[in-house]
Amino acid sequence: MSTLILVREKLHINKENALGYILLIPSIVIFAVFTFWPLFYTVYLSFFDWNMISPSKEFVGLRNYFDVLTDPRTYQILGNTFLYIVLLLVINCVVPYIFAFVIDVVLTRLKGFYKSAMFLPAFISLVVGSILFTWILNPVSGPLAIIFGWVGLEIPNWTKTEGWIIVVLSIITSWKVFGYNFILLYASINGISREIIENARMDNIPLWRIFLQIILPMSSATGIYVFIITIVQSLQYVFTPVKVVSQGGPDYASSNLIYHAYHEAFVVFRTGHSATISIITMALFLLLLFLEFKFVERRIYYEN
Amino acid sequence: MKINRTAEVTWHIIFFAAVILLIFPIVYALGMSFKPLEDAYNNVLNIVPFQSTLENYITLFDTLPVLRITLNTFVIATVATIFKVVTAFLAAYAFVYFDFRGKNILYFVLISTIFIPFTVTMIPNYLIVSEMGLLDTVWGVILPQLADAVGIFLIRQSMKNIPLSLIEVARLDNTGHWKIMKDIVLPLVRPAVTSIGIWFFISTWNEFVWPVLIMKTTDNYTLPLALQMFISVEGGTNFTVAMAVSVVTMIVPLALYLTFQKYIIGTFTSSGIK
Amino acid sequence: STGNGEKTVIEYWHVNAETQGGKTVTQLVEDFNQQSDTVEVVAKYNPDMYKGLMQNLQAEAAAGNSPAVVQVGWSFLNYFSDNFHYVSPQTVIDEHFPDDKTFLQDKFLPNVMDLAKNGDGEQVGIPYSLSSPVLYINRDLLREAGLDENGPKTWEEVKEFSEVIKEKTGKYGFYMQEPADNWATQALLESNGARFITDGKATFASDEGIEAYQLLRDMVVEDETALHIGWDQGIQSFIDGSVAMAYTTIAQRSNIQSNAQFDAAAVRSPGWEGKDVRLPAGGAMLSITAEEEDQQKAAWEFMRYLYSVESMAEWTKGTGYVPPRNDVAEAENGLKTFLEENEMMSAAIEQMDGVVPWASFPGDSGLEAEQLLLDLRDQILGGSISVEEGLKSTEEEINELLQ
Amino acid sequence: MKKEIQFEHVKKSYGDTEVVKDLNFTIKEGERLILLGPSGCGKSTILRMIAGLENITDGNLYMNGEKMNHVPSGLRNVSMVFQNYALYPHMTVKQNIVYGLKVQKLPKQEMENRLNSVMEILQLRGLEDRLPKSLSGGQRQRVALARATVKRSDFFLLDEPLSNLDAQLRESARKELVKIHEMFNQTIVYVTHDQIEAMTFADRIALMYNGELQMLDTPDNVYHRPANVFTAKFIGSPSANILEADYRNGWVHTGNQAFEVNDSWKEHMNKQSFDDILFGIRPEHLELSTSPMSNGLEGRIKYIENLGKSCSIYLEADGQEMIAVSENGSWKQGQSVYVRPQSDRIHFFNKATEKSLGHPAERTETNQTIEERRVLV
Amino acid sequence: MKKEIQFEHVKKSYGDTEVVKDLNFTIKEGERLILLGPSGCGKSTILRMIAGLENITDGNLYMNGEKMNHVPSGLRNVSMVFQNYALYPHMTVKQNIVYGLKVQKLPKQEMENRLNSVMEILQLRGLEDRLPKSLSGGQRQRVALARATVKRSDFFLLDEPLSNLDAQLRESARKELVKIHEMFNQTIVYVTHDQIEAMTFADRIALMYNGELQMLDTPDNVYHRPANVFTAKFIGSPSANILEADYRNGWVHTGNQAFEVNDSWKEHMNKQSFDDILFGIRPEHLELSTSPMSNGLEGRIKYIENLGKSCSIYLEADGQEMIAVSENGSWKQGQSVYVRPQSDRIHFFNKATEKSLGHPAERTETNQTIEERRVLV
Ligand SMILES: Nc1ncnc2c1ncn2[C@@H]1O[C@H](COP(=O)(O)OP(=O)(O)OP(=O)(O)O)[C@@H](O)[C@H]1O
Ligand SMILES: Nc1ncnc2c1ncn2[C@@H]1O[C@H](COP(=O)(O)OP(=O)(O)OP(=O)(O)O)[C@@H](O)[C@H]1O
Ligand SMILES: [Mg+2]
Ligand SMILES: [Mg+2]
Repeated sequence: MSTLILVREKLHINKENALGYILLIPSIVIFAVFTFWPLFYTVYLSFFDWNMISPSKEFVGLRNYFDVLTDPRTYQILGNTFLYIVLLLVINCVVPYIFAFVIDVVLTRLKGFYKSAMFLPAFISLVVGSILFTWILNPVSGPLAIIFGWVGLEIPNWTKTEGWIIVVLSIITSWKVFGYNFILLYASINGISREIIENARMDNIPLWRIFLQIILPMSSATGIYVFIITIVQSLQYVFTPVKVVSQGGPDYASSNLIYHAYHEAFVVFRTGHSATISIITMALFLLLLFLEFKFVERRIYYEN
Repeated sequence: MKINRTAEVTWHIIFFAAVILLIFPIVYALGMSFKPLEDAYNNVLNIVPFQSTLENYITLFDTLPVLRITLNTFVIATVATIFKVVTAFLAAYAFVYFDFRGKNILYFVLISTIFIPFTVTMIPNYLIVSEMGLLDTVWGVILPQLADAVGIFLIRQSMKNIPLSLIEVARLDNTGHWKIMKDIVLPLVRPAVTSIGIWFFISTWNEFVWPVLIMKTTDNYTLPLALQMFISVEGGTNFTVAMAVSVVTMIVPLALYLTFQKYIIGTFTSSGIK
Repeated sequence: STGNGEKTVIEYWHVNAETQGGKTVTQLVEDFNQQSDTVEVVAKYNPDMYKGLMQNLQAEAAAGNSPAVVQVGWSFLNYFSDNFHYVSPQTVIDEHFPDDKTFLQDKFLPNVMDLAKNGDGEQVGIPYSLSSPVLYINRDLLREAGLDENGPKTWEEVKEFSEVIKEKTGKYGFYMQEPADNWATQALLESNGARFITDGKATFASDEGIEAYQLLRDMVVEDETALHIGWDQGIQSFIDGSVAMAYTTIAQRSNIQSNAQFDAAAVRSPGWEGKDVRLPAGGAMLSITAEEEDQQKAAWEFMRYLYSVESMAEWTKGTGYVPPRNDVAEAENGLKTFLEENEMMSAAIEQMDGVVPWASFPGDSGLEAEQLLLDLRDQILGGSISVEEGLKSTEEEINELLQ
Repeated sequence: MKKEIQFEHVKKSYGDTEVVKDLNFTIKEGERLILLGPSGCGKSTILRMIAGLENITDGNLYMNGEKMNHVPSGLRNVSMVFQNYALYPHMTVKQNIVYGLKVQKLPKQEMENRLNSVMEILQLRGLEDRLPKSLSGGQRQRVALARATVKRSDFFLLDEPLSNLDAQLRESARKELVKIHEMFNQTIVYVTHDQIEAMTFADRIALMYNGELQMLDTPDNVYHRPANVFTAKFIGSPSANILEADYRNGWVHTGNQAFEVNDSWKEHMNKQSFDDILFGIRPEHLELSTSPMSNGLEGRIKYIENLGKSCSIYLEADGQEMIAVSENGSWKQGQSVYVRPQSDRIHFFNKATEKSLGHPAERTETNQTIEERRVLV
Repeated sequence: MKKEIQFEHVKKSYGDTEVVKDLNFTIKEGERLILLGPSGCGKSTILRMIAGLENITDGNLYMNGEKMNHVPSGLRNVSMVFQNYALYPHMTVKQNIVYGLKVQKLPKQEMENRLNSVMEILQLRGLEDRLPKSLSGGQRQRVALARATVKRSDFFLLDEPLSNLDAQLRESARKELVKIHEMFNQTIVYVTHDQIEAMTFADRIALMYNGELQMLDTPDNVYHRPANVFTAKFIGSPSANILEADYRNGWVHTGNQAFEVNDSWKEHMNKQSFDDILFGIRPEHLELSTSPMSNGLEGRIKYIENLGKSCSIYLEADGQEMIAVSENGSWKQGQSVYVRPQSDRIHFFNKATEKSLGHPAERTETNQTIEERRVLV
C-alpha cells in the first residue's frame, strides 16, 4: 500500500494524468515482453561465445566487441549500410517528397490516378519483388537486357558487381515502399492550408522555394517520420532482397548491418558476434535518433 | 494554381514514367502467372501470355488448401493490424495530451525500438512463444509482431498537428477523453491512422520469416509460406506458380484497397485540419 | 489419416519445395499415415534448403523442442552432429526393432552409408537423397557452333567449347552454378587431384587446385565466355538458350527438361585430362532427433517406410535425386521404366561410383570456413584477386580457424 | 498599361451554388474600391478571382487590359491580405514579412527600410522574432497586413484587414494605407464590414448582395442616393427606415398620416402619383420633437438605445417601425413624439423591384474625378 | 451559488513576458462585461484563463466563490467563442453546433429546438451540411457563435464573435445574444473592438491596456468620466482631443488662448490652480462656428474627413491638433474656425500620471443596479 503511494508520488500520478499511464499500458506490456526482454538477453549474449544450442556458453567479456570492431569487414558493411541509407533517402524520401508536392500543389489533372497507381506496389511482398526483379533484370536473359540488347546496350552484371548490387537492391526495396512514403507525404502536404501556399504563389515565389521553404517545414512532422522510417527501411527492409537475391554477396558487397547480424547468427551460427553487431548497430542508430531528438525535433513544425 | 504548360507536360511525363516503372513488375507478374513455365522462360518479352493457361492456379489449388491459408493470413493480418493501430493510437494520445513524469524518456525509448534488428528478438521471442504453448498457432504469429513503435511515432506526429483549440473547445464542453479521441482526434488523424493501418496490414500479410518459424502444419500456413513452397534454388523455382501465389497473395489486400479506395484516397485528401 | 489420439505424432522436417519433391513428400507422408495405426507424421517444410532447416532447428532446439526426423544436408553433417542431439538409427533399430537389424547393411552400399558418418566416424543418419553435378548442354547451340553434340568430356574441352560458342554464336559458353556452397567448386578442384580437406586441414590451394580454379576464372574474367551470375539467373539463361552449357545439380533435371525448348541433354561431369573424376555427393540424410523413446520408435517406423523400394522410387521420380539404396534403380517396382524414359538421369546414375563425401570442415568454425570459400569465389570470379593468392591466403585463414 | 481590373460577365459557382452572378464592372487604375456586402455574399470570392486563386466559372477577367482568366497568380502582380491571415506558421513575424521580398531579391537596405517602416506603422515592434502561434488575433492580422503592404504591387487586395483591431489602431493603419497608396498609386480592392472604413477610405463602393452587384458608386452617392432598398438599408447604422407609402400630388401618405415633399421632389416626381411605393429615410435625417411639427409624423417611443455620444430612438408610427437618433438623452420610453423627415434626404423606391425612383439633384459622381472626390483622409 | 468571476492578483506570463499583470476585479453574476483594449493587451488571455485553457501564473481565480485555478475547464460550465473560431473541420455546420449537446446527452427534441432556433437567428439556414472549409469567413464566425450559444452554460465567453459580420447582421446577432442572456442570465464576458457594440451591449466595460486594467465601469461613465487619458482617447471615434493646458482660477489656458469653465467645475477644482495639466474634450463635444464665440478657441482647418452622415474636421489650434465633428459639409480646408468645448463635457488629467482629476457630477454607477443601468438594446 505504502509502496503504491510511493510509486504514485515518484511517477507524479494524479487524477489528470493517470489515464495517460493507463493508455500506455498495452504498449508497455507488449514491448517489455517482446522487445526489451529479448534485447537484454542479446546484450547478455554479446559477452559470450556461443552458438545458441551447444550446452556450453563461454564467457569472453568484451572480446566479441573487440573482434567486431577490429574486423575490416565490419567497416565495409558499415559503408554499405551508409550507402543504402543515402540511396534510399534519395529514392524513398526526397523523390516522393517532390512527387507529392508537385502532384498536390502544382498539377491539376490526373492526381487521383497517380496516387492510386504509385501506391499499388506497396501491396506486394518484397520476396515477390525480389524474385521478379531478379528475373526482369537478369543481365543476360531478362526482358530489360533483351530490349537494351536491341540498341546495343548491356546491362551491368549487377548481382556480382560491387556498387551495382546495392543500387539494384535499393531499387527493389524502393519499388515497394516508394508509394507508401509518397502517400504519407501527400497526405501531409495536402493538409497544409491552401491559403498559405496561395499567398506564396501570389508573391511569385518559385516552386522550388515554395517546396523548400514552406512545404518542407510545414510538413516536417510527417517528413521526419518518413526520414527516420526510410533509415529503418534501409536497415530492416533491405534485408529481404539481400537474402533472396544476393545473400550479402558478392563478397559482402551487398550486406548491411542487419543482414550481417543475421548472417553471423543464422548462417555461421556465431551468436555472440551477431549479438554484438546488433548491439553496435542499435547503439549507432540510437545515437542518431538521439541527435534527431536533440537538434532536429526542435525545428520541426508542430501545430501544438 | 497553374504553371506553364511545358513544365506541366514534363511533370506528367516524369510521373507516367514513374508509374510505368512501378506498375510494370506487377503487370509482368500477373502475365507470368498465366503462362506455362516454358513460355515464361522462353518468351520473356510478351507480358501478356501467348497462350494463357490456368494451370499454375490449378497446381496451386491442388497443392495447398488455398482458401484456408488465405483465411489464416487474413485473420492474422486483421487482428494484428487492429491491435497495433489501437494500441498505437492510445499511446500516441497519451504522449500528446497528457503530461506525466518521464513522458519524453518513455517516448524516446519506445521509438528507439524501431532500430532494434529483428535478429535480436527472433530467438528469444521464439522461446517465449514456445513457452506460452503458442507454436503453430495464429497467436504465436501475431503476438510478437505487435511490438512495433512505428504506429506510435506516426500517429503522434500527426496528432501534434491538430490545433490545440479544437481540443480545447471539446474540453470546455466537458467532453471525456474517450469521446475526444473518437469524435475529434481520430477523424483528424485519419490519414495517419489509415496509412499506418494499411502498412501494418500489408506487412503482416506478407511477413514470412516469423511465420515460417512458428507454423508447422500446412493448414496453418500463411500465403507467404505458400509462396516459399514454390521457391527452391536447388530444384529450380517454379516461377509461374510462384507468381500465381503472388497474385493470390496480392488479391485480398488489393481488393480491399480497391473497394475502399475512394475512402482511403479520400482520407488522404480530406485534410481540412487547417 | 485419422488422429484417434492413440497414435504417436511425430514431426518430419524437410526442405522439399513443390518443385523439388514437395508433392512426393506430402504423398508419402499421407500414405504412411494411412497405413500406420500407431504413428502420425506431420511434415514441416523448411524454406531456404538445408541452411533454412538448420536455422529453424536451431530455434527449436533453443526452445527445448525437437522434431523426430530431419533432413540434414551433407555440408551440415559435422555441425549437426556436434551441436544437436540425435540418435544413430542403428541404435534405435537395435533397441526396438530386432527384425530390422540388418536393414542398413543389406540395403545400402558401404560407401554410400559412409557419406552419413561424421568426422568421428559415427553414423549420424541414413543417406536419403543423393545428387551429383552434371553438365547440361544445349545441343542445338553446339551444333550451330560446329561442335560435338555429345558435349565436352574434360574441363579443358569445356573451355575450348566455350570459346568456339562465343565466337560462333555470340552466346555464352558455360555457366557453373553459384549457390551459397562450394559443392561444384569441390568437384572441379578435386577432379584435378586437389583435396579440400586432408587430415582435418584445408588443402585446396595445391597446384592442382590452383590450376583448376584458374581455368574457371579465365573463362569468366579473361575470355568472358562463362557467366558469373546468381544460380537462378544462370539457369534462366541456360533454359532460354543464352548459355550453351550449365554445370549444375541433377536436381535441376526436371526443370530443364520440361522448360528448355531446344535439344537439351545431360552428360557426365567433365573430368580433367587423364585424371579420375571426384564428385561430392549432394543431397541429404535423414537423422533421428526424437528424444523420447516412443518418438524414436515412431521415427524409425516412418523412415523404414521411406526407404522401401516403392517409396524410394517415388522419391526419385519426384525429386530427380539418385536413390541411395543400391537395388532401386533396377527393380521392376523401382525405377526401371522411369530411367528408360528419362535419359538425363543416366548421366547421374552412371557417375555414382565417382561420388565422394561433400567436404565439411570439422569443428565449431566449419561453417565459417565454408563461408570464407564462398567469399573467395566472389573475389576470384569478380577478378579482384588472383587465384593463387586467393586460394593460398584463404587456406591459411581457414587452417587458422580450424585450430 | 493601365492598372485596371475589368469584370465581364464573370460568374463563379461551387458545384451547383452560384456564388457570384454575372459580374460586370471596372475597377479603375489607382482606385480605392471598397467591397461591401453581407457575410457570404461573395466578396472574398471576388478577391480570390482577381488574385487568380480561384477559377472563373464563366466570363472574362481583364487586368491591365489583358485577359487574365488563366494567368497564374504569381504573374498578376497582386498582393493580398487574407481574411484568415494565412501566415507562414513556421516563420517568425519578421521572416513572414520579408520573405516575399527576399525572394524578389530586393536590396537588403531597401528591405530593411520597408520592414522597419511597416513594423513601426503597424506597431509590431518587439514581436519580430515571435512565431504566429504566439501572437494575439490582432497581431496576426497586422502581420498579414504588413506582409502584403511591403510588397507594393500594382494590385492590392485586402480582405477585412483590420477587423480585429481597435478603433485607434484601425484608424492609423487606414491612414498609413492611404499614404502608401498615395505613394504607389496601386489599385486597391478592399473588403470590409466597417462602414466608417468604407466611407473614409473608398473612392467608390461596390455593394454586393447574394453574388450580385447592387450599386457601384462614390460613398457619397451610396449614402445619399441609394440605388435600391437593399443599399439604403445596408448602408448606415441604424439602418434606414423604409415605410410603405403612397405618393399623391407632392404628399406622402403613410398610414393615416401624410407629409408634403419639397418642390424639387415634386418636380422630380413629375406630377405623377404612385400607389404602393416605399418611402425611405435615414434615422439621422429625422427631426425629432416632443411637439407637433408641420410635415411631421406622430409616433410613440418603444425603446431607447444609448450609444454614448448619441442614442437610437425606436418608435412606432402608424403600425410601422421607425428609428431616429438624438444626441440628447432626455427621451423616455412610451413618450409620444413627432418626427419630420428632412425633405431633401428622403428616398422613394418601386415597391416591386425595390429600385430607387431617383433623386431630384443630379448625381455628381460621373463628372467628378477620383482625385476630386478623394478627400484627404 | 453565485455565477461570479473573481480575479485576485492574477498574473499571466509566457516565459519572460508578462501579458497580464496583477488583475483584481470581480465580474458579477449575470453581468454583461465587455473587455475592451488595444490588440495584444491580453483580452483573449483573460478569457482563456477563465475558461481554464491557460494556467494562471500567479494569483487566484474564483468562480462561484470557489478557487478555480486548477479546476479542469470541462467542469467550469463555460462556453466560449474562439477568436479564430476553432470549428471542427471534419464536422458539418450542424454537427459542429450540436456536438457539445450530444456529449451532454441532451434530449433529441431539445437539441433540435435549440439548433433550429440558433440556425434561424444567425441566418445559417441552408448551410447545415456544409463543412467549415466551404464557408465564408463570416459564416464560420456565426457557426462558432451558434455552437457556443446552444450550450447555455453559466459563463459565456465571447472573443470578438461578430468581427466578421456586417453591421446589420451584427446588430441582430447582438440583439439575439441579449435575448438569450435575458432568458438564462449567464455571466457574459465579451471581447470586442467595436465601441458601439461595447456601448450597447455592456453592463460594464473593462478597459485593458498592456495587461493592466485601466478602468472598469459602466459604458456611460467610461465615456463621460474616463479615469485616465488612455481611456479618454481609446473610447470614442474620432479619438478625444487631449491638449496641454494650465488651469488657473476657472480658466483653462492653452497656448495663447484661454476659456472659462462653468461653476460646478470651478467648485470641483476647489479653487486650486494647476500648471501643466492635460485638458480633454471629445470631438463631438466641440461646438464649431465660423465666427468667434465666447469661451471659444480659434483654429484653422487642416483637412476634412467625410463619414457620410457627418464629417470629421481636423484643425490646428495654437500648435496643437484637434478634431471636431460636424453634420454639415460646408467646411473648407484652410478655413479659420472657432471651437467651443461644452463646459460640462470637459476632462482634466494629471499630466504625469495621466489620471483623471475627477468630474464635478458624482459618478452614478455605484448606486445603480445592473438592471437599472441596462437599457433595452
Ligand atoms: N504563446 C505565447 N508566447 C508569448 N507571448 C504570447 C503568447 N500568446 C500570446 N502572447 C502575447 O500575449 C499578449 C496578449 O495576447 P492576447 O491574445 O490575450 O491579446 P488580445 O488582447 O486578445 O489581442 P487581440 O485583440 O489582438 O486578439 C500579446 O501581446 C501576445 O503577443
Ligand atoms: N468551397 C465552397 N463550396 C461551396 N460554397 C462555398 C465554398 N466556398 C465558399 N462558398 C460559399 O460562397 C459564398 C461566398 O463566399 P465568400 O467567402 O466570397 O463570402 P464573403 O462575402 O467573403 O463573406 P464573409 O464576409 O462572411 O467573409 C458563401 O455563401 C460561401 O458559403
Ligand atoms: Mg470573406
Ligand atoms: Mg485576442
